[in-house]
Amino acid sequence: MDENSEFEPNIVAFVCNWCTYAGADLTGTSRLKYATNVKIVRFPCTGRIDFMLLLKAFAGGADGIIVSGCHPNDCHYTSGNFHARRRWMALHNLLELVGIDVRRVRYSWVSAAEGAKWADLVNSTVADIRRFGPYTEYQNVAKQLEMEDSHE
Amino acid sequence: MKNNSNTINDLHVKTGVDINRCYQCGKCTAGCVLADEMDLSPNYIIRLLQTDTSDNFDKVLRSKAIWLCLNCENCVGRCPMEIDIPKVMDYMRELSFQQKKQHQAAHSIIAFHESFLDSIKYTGHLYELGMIADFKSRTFHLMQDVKLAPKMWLRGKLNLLPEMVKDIHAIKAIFSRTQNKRKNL
Amino acid sequence: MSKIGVFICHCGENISGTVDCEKVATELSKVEGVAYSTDYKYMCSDPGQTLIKEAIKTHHLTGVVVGSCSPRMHEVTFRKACAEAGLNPYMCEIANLREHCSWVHEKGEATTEKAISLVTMLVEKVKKNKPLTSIQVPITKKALVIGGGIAGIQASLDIANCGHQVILIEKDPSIGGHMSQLSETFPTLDCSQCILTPRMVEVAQHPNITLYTYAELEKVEGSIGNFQATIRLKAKSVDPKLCTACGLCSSKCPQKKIPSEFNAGLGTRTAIYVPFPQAVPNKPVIDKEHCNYYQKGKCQVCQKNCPTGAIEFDKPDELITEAVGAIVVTTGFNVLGTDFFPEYGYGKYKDVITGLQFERLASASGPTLGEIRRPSDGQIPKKIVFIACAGSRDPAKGIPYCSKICCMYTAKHAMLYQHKVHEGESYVFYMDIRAGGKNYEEFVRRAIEEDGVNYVRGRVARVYEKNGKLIVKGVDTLLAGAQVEIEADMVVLATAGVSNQGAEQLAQKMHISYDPYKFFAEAHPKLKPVETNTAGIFLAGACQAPKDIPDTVGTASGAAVKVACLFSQAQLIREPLIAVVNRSGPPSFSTCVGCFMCETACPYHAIEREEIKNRNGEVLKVVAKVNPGLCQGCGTCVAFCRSKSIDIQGYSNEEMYAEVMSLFNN
Amino acid sequence: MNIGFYPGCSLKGSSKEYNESVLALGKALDIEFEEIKDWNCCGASSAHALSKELSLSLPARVLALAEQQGLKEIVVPCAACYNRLSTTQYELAQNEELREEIAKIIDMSYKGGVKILNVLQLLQRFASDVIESKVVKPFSHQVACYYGCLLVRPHKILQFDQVENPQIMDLLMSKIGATPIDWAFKTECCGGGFSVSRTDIVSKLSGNLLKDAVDRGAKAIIVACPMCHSNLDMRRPEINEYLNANIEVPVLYITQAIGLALGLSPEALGLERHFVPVSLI
Repeated sequence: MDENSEFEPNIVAFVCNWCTYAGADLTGTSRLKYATNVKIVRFPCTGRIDFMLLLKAFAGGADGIIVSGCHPNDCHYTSGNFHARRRWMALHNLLELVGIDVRRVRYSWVSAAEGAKWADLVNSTVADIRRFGPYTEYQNVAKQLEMEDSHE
Repeated sequence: MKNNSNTINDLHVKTGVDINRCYQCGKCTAGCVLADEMDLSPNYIIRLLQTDTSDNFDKVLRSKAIWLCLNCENCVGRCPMEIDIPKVMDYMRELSFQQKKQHQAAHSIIAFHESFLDSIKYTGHLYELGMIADFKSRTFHLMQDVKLAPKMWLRGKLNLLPEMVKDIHAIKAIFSRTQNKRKNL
Repeated sequence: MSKIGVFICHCGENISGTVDCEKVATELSKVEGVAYSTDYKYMCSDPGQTLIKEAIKTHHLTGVVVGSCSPRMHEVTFRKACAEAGLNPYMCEIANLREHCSWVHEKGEATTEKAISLVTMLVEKVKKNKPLTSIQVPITKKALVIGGGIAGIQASLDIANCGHQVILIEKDPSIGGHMSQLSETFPTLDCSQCILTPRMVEVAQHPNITLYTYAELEKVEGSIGNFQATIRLKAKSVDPKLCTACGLCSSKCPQKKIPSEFNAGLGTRTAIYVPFPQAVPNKPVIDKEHCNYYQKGKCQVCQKNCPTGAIEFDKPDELITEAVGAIVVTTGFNVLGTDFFPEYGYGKYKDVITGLQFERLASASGPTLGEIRRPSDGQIPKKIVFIACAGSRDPAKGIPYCSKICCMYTAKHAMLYQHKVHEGESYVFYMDIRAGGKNYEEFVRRAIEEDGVNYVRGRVARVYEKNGKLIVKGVDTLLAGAQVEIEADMVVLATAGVSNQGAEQLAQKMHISYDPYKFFAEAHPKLKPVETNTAGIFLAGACQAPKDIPDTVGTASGAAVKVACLFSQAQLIREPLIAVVNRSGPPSFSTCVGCFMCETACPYHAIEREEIKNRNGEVLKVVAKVNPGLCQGCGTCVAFCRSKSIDIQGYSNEEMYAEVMSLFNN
Repeated sequence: MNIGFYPGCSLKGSSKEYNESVLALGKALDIEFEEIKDWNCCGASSAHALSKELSLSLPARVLALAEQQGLKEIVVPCAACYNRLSTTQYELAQNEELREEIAKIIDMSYKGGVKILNVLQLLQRFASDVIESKVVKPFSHQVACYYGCLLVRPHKILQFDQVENPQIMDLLMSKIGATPIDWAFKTECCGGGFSVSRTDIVSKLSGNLLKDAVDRGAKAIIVACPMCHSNLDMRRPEINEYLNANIEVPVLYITQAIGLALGLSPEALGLERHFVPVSLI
């Protein structure tokens, strides 16, 4: 649709400090260009990421989310990324169950050496989310939930 | 003619044996009681199959070695990677037979198997006298074991008439169903 | 009320080339709580830093956000500047306007908008930030080294030579480990004992080293800088102060047929024994399992004969506790039991032996004084077969990994055999020759080319005895699988290296991780090769994986340096970015419900259980508590906590929420 | 107690003496056998050389018949049958799809719970405790216990004894006064099913192992497999020709050796059916 091609999605990226944040730094030092829609939030480890924060971001108005950390076995903290992945698998099913569009969460591994991969990840995510359009469904659901909560 | 049975993928699917695990230590051949009679040694057969080319697959199908394997299981018992070579041999024999690629030296071995299976097909049991007679007519080894049979007879080891399975139709049905299976391959 | 200062750096033209820095500063000044906002050409320069410091003082700033290059570049610089101006350094955050914005986008409205968002996110975070102080941990400058093989010896000497106290414990009666059993060492063929025994003596005489042999670790408490190690000193039954090592006791002991561990079962020893002549300490112990007195209640021949009255029966084990700041684990490896291979006849045929047994045969201190002789009849074998990978690379019966050292020691064995038995014939059955190492490949080539060792590429199926010969049925796969049959006089199995007995229990005592083969796991396979996941505990040698002597000594010195680095500090200073469990007054004390999900999540065993008691000492509640010495700040526990009771300083739930949600508030 | 019995073709034909001695020994030890009704051939090595489905279907019918008959366990004296039946049971237990396919081919229900015993397991269970007290004529000879391939391999499926150095037969033999020797070919192949088609190979393989046993002082070879027996006994002229020797050592089924020790008559044990005379008695 025409309106979607002009739609600029709001995407937030939750990344770990040791691999993906450094990888995104390398994208910069390599002067590789990518879309401006993604804002990076730095965490010590993907294992730190509380997935409730993802829901809050969607509720607040995020159209898409990237979660990216170290490759398996490369975690700075040994196993944080495994915990994150396991939690993501569980959450993935849960989200699908409650009708959330899981395609809007992109889970990836980008190492400190993969500057180009980061640029590709951002660009392909932006293109995908642009195709899906603004994620107003969940914001509406979230507002209802909030209202129900306040009634309790 | 393209025959996609002749690939290690198909071998893997049908037998469950993953020959890519083989790292060619040769322990199978080292302990094989028949390796010195074989034209291709067991580890060499596995290597030929690993290449997954139709030429090498064919080489194995046409080999004498696959018919010499006695399935004594020494190789798999000692294989560090637990590769079931006897199962591979069974598979290759079956394919070789279907595709009519069996080695000429295998003639008498196959003839024996066929005589043996015919005996089961018609009586449900191994009818040794009939089987040997049938084998001789297939191989023209007419003089083989002429001295053995009378001795066996004298010792009461040969039954003149076959003992029949009562429900012989059940046996014949098994044969015809597995026969169809073989043609469908 | 927050008073945040915002400082936008142009980075020359690196940022301002695509981002309108002035506009960013202007827009940020409109954000609630921002008390001061400006831009400058080079914020990291001296004048730039001064600008920040002045603003902090003038505007009484409670927080600072610098929009500049990556925090990985200058976070330390700016935080230091803030601290110098009296602001808590953890109240300063960096927005990455260069690597994550100006360098990756074209000049334009959108790029400037993104820059504004990035700075705003951190302004919102800083508003929630709390001042933090770095953690200071005192250090006990004494190290515990567990295991007295070459790794433990090297690590102890290195640490001791740095001027620190070392306690070295060894479970056997003497230090020296496997290296003391070896004949010559590859690739130089220098005598193992000749290079090792001086080091053993040095350990015994070093003023900074306390040596406890016949001692084992009982338990460890505490954390980096402050461990309490309880050590069991097994009763030796001989008072070392009175004993003069005259040897009369051993010569009189009636139990003479005990297989000698040092000679890998090829020789015998007595129940009261010194394991080998060069042992350190060179004082006997009584092996209670074989001693007539301990087993049957009578004998005491040694006691009757001891001229100094040093024998002390029935003395119990002693437990001592030592405070140490660091631990180095050097417990070494073991060789695989050969009952895995009935087809090779080990245990059934006396002349089928292991590589370690061959070392003893070839060693001048061994049962044959260095002559290669058959255990069965003492004859010199004329034909000898070496079987490589006996257990290694064998997922079916042995272990799947490569034991790394066997290719080299087998080449050495064959070479030593050829040197000692000139007319002899030697065969090596191998699959691959793995000779990666300095002068290693050359060594193997020498065995083949100069000493005439026959290398046959293939494995052996079985070995059986016939007419006093060992029939070896092998294969030469390079001849398309031709069978090879050798009538050998002796067969040597290059048995796999495996983890040591009790490795698992030891790891559990110390809370360090281990792999499926029970080798201890390093913190990072490449970049932290001697560290463990437990801060303050280090690894060296073959307890990590089979290693040759150079690698073992290398890691031992590496671990020693890590200990010395730790001890070089007056105090352990660590960033306060660690997890904490909230606490409050009675009656709840904490929102923690004691589910201990955090405990299962933590890779560092940093979660402890704290009992909250009333005045009568009754336990009211058990809550989680973070050991700040162990926590590395990954935050996995935070994501696991259902009651939101554990949080990570510097990346707290509140801070991260504020940062993320700032994106959507407008 | 009642135990199922599957004789197989060899025991009804060329290896009648094995059948006779198993039944005679059973009687002496109060074991009652219940033969599987209307059983068929297991297919031996021929079926699996030419067709996987056939090689599973023939044994599957036998096992299905045993189930129909309500048998919980069956004893299978022939090592080849024991091996084929066990392999079939294992393969069908591993693969549900295959089990359904084979059940369709044999047109019978097949569950797969029947316990399959070889003759050594049978003797271990019913004889090893009582045997010593029942010996009237100790079998005091040096013997080579020959297990062959089919009793011990593949170990993953059969889970019987130690695969490289089995001991159960040796143990049973020593209980009746025999001295089992240590020799090199305990579990090597005799040439199995090549008896008719490649007699030359059988002569060589059987000859080599027979020679080793005799060289090490064996006065009798003890077997538990009809194929091993017929190759070592009936093919003795060809073996001696291959070895250029005149080896006269007799080959006995373990049931015959134990039977003799328990005082059963040579006739009851079918000893007169051997080609190589059993001169020990």
